Amino acid sequence: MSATFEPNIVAFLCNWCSYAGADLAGTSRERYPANLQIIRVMCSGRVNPLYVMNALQQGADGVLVSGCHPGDCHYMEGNYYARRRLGMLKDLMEFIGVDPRRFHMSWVSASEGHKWKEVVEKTVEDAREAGPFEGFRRRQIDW
Amino acid sequence: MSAMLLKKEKWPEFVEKLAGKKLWAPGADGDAMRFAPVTEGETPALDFNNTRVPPKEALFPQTETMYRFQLGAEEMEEPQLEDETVLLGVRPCDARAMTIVEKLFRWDIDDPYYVKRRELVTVVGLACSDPGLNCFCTSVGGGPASTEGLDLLMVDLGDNYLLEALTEKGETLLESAGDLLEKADSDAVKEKEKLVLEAEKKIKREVKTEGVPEGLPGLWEDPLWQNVSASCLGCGTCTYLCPTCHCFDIQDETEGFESRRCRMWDSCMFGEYTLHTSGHNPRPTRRERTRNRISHKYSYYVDKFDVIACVGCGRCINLCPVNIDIVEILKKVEEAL
Amino acid sequence: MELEQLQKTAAEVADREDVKYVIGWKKGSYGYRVAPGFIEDAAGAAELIFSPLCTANLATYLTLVEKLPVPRGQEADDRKVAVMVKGCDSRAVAQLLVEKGIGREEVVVIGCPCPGVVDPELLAEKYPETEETVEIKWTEDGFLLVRGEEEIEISRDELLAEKCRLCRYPNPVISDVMLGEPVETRELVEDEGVAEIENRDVDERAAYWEEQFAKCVRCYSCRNVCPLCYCQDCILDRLNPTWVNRAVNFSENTAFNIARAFHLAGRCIECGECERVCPANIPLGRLNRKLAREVRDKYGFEPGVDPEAEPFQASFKPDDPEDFIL
Amino acid sequence: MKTNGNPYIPHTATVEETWFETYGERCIKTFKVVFDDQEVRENWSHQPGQCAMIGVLGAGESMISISCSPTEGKFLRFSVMRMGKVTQALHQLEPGDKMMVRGPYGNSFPVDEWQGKKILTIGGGIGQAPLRPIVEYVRANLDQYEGLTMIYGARTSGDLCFKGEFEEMESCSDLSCHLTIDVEEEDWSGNVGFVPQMLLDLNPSPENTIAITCGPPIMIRFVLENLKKLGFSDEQIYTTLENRMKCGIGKCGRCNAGGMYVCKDGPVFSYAVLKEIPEAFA
Repeated sequence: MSATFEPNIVAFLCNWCSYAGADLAGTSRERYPANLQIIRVMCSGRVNPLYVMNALQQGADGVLVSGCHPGDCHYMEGNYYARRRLGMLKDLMEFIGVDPRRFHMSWVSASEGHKWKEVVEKTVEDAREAGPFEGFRRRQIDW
Repeated sequence: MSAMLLKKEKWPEFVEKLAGKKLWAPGADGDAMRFAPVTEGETPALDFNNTRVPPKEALFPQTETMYRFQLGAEEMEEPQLEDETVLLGVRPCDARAMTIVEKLFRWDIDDPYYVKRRELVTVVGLACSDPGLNCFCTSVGGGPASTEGLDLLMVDLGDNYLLEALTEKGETLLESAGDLLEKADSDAVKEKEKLVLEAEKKIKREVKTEGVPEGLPGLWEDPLWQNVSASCLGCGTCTYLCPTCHCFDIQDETEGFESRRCRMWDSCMFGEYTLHTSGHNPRPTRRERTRNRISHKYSYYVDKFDVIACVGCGRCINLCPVNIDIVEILKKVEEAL
Repeated sequence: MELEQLQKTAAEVADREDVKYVIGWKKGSYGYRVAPGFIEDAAGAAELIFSPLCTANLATYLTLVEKLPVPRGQEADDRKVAVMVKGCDSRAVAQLLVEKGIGREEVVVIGCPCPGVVDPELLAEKYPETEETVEIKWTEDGFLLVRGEEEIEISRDELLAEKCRLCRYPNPVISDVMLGEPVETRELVEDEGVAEIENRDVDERAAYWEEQFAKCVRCYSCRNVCPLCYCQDCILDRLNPTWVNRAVNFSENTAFNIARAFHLAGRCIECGECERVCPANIPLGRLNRKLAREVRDKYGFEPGVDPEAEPFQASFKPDDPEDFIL
Repeated sequence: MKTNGNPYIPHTATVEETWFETYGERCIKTFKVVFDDQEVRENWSHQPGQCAMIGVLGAGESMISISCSPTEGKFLRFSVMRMGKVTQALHQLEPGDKMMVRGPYGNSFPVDEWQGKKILTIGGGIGQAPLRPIVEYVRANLDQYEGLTMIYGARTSGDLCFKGEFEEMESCSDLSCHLTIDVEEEDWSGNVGFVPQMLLDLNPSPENTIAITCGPPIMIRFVLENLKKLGFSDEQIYTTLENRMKCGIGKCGRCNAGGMYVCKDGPVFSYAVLKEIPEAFA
């Protein structure tokens, strides 16, 4: 299964760094897995933990949140808040039995096209190893 | 058919005879908390006090799909309700609650889901020999061996169960059990009567309902509502766990392109329940909501359907986190009248 | 603490011009029940008690009371509310002050040092409830159950609520009036309930919580009883957007429970009320305490201790741990 | 009528025409819809004052009053204010789109009882929507009624619904139409002031008259007060209520006002009934 399983990853990228970084990876012809559904947000601090929950509920096998490096936030400190919040969320999800390989966070700046490629590879590889997420997915409607 | 006896050791066999029907019994999921479908081959135990969640969920599931559809399409698919169901070990109060709620669901326009489920269900009751601390069924028209709403009543006589069929459905069930049963002699019937009397004596709590249905609307602005609701948390415990509470919400829920319209229990104790879109709320505080809960059970429902919508099961008293006690409230109502 | 002193103090406070009412504990309607009492004048103070059965966290009522628009021509009643608090409850008041959920001038805090309350469910299991109200007192090293003529000594370990076993703040951290002498504080002990789950592997944990969350009936009593869940417009009630569907099934229940626990990360003061009121007996306290422990260990923050502190989730340190970041 | 056997299952209808009555954040859009199924279309009958549950599959349903009179033709009209999840979805509908409709629900204005009487409608804001059918009904059957007076007000002239229809009414001798807005505006030549005050100023005689009012709760309260001042008896005053509704058929309990189910016992109540239900004015 794991050899052929292609995970669905939902990635929340900050508009100023990570999204630009992903763009750069594209223009520099970096090849990276195409399992990502990218959602652009203005800042990683904008990512409500419920977004992560909702992605998992609706069929994501893994979630990635990526923002600017600490100190580089376009809004001065948004990523610091994100770091606290999502760090807590990661602990909580692990505690309720979500494989820690399903949720990652990274700092990718606008100039780090190559790092972006590595982050994606790691995220996809981890989610692939963890397998399809069944956990608390919304299930098929039964009567 | 007269009363029959079933030896306790034959109870598993009796349950086996019901194979082919969907069985619901208390605590079947290893937790004495609620009624749940019995997995095949399992024999539900009947030594329990009443479940926390009433068996109303067998007829009125907490979340029920009304119909499903594909987003963008116009065809709606209804659920096929055709499984014959047997509810085992329903306490007489909960069975009475079903008849009370049924009046509303059959009022003028039949509610197709409830009515269909009610038709398909056979309710096997279990008389209470040891009523709970907060039971007051005898004050509101029920009793530890009340038969209303039941198809078959079981009474625990120690070594045997005494089985009395009360409706055709009940008799069919007894017939299917066939040779497991023996005819009950008059001693057994006498013993049952004695047990019921004893059980009735064990019920300590009571409410006086005389004059309450007519009098409640007159207490609209009475300070008692402020007093009893001051500590209310506004949670849904009392209403969700009430066997006669029947309010629901309807929502559309979509997963991908699969969508469904479903209904789920709702509680008049939530502020959102009556909130208008404009922001205006006809019941803005817990005072109005508590008043509505009590008035609906003890006055409005009596006006419309001629029966008090409370069966005295005591769940709302047992489980209220802040000890709001409906018996105490009714005492205060009586004083104020 | 002497009951007399408590009732006398409550009477004095209730009679103050600037106090609307005193929220305290009073005898419930039967058995072991204790109900919140709202005392408006000195006469009512005689009802108040303080015993190992006073589990309820009354700080909840500081934010629970609906604020309705004041009718034209009338003046808003801005008198203070007096509330009796145990150690854990006082942390809720402190945390509310941190978050500006209430103002210091709105509240009079009557502190009750607390040697630890009983677990009501455990109590009822071991010593079945009767219809008469029963008294329980604290003794040197346990509890004394007085049932009519009968007096039963019960050891502390037998009945102490889990939250109290872990409690490090038995004395109110904030108060205007303190009743009685402070009790002995205890050291931090390991949270066995949380550790037990942590020691399982991921799949076992998932199975455990699936079983727990599947039981949830979404009565929201855990949310409503929580002194720190006081949003006027809760995300769970919202339909537009609907973050958590209203259908009651395992998936939505998990989303709800995670949202609830997460919104209390760095805010939960471990009063254990959510766990006590849950009709489905979901061990919500474990979720909360797990997060509280992470917040304490990783970020060195403890909510509801310092009323001047910054709220945990609305602040940061540049050197917060980031070992989980790729 | 064809009900599919399941009263919760709506009929499909096609939106024929839409237009905006008012603009802004809480704009009001009117939909003219026709049932797809011919049998449903033929058998549908509603009375002035009734409501229908309309919605979009996947978004939900709302109880909306039918704002056309059965005398106008084999179609339905709904005027919907853009407020929440469902009404936002409804506002997305354009001609040709499908709308789900079930109903009609509730009681109606006792139009037969009222024959030979003068009708006075007093509306405010979107509250004119349930009154419009009675206005249209009386207009269509003018020979059966003594006359019609309409008082209608809104916050601004832009918030008045059905503006286009009032000019025509003013030209008819049996009808009188009085519009008012709350605050003065440049291009507004009509009356300025609140609806209850305008009612007092007009001073209609209560003799052989039925007064019907609908609008925001606060307006209804003052209108009722003033009608009493003018000498209207309780039995002469009618109003239509609304509450949050989910099922429409008296099951879900959401619309309870006291012991009344607004969706079945209402929405039309005479003041004689209503004054016994304190919750109706809460």
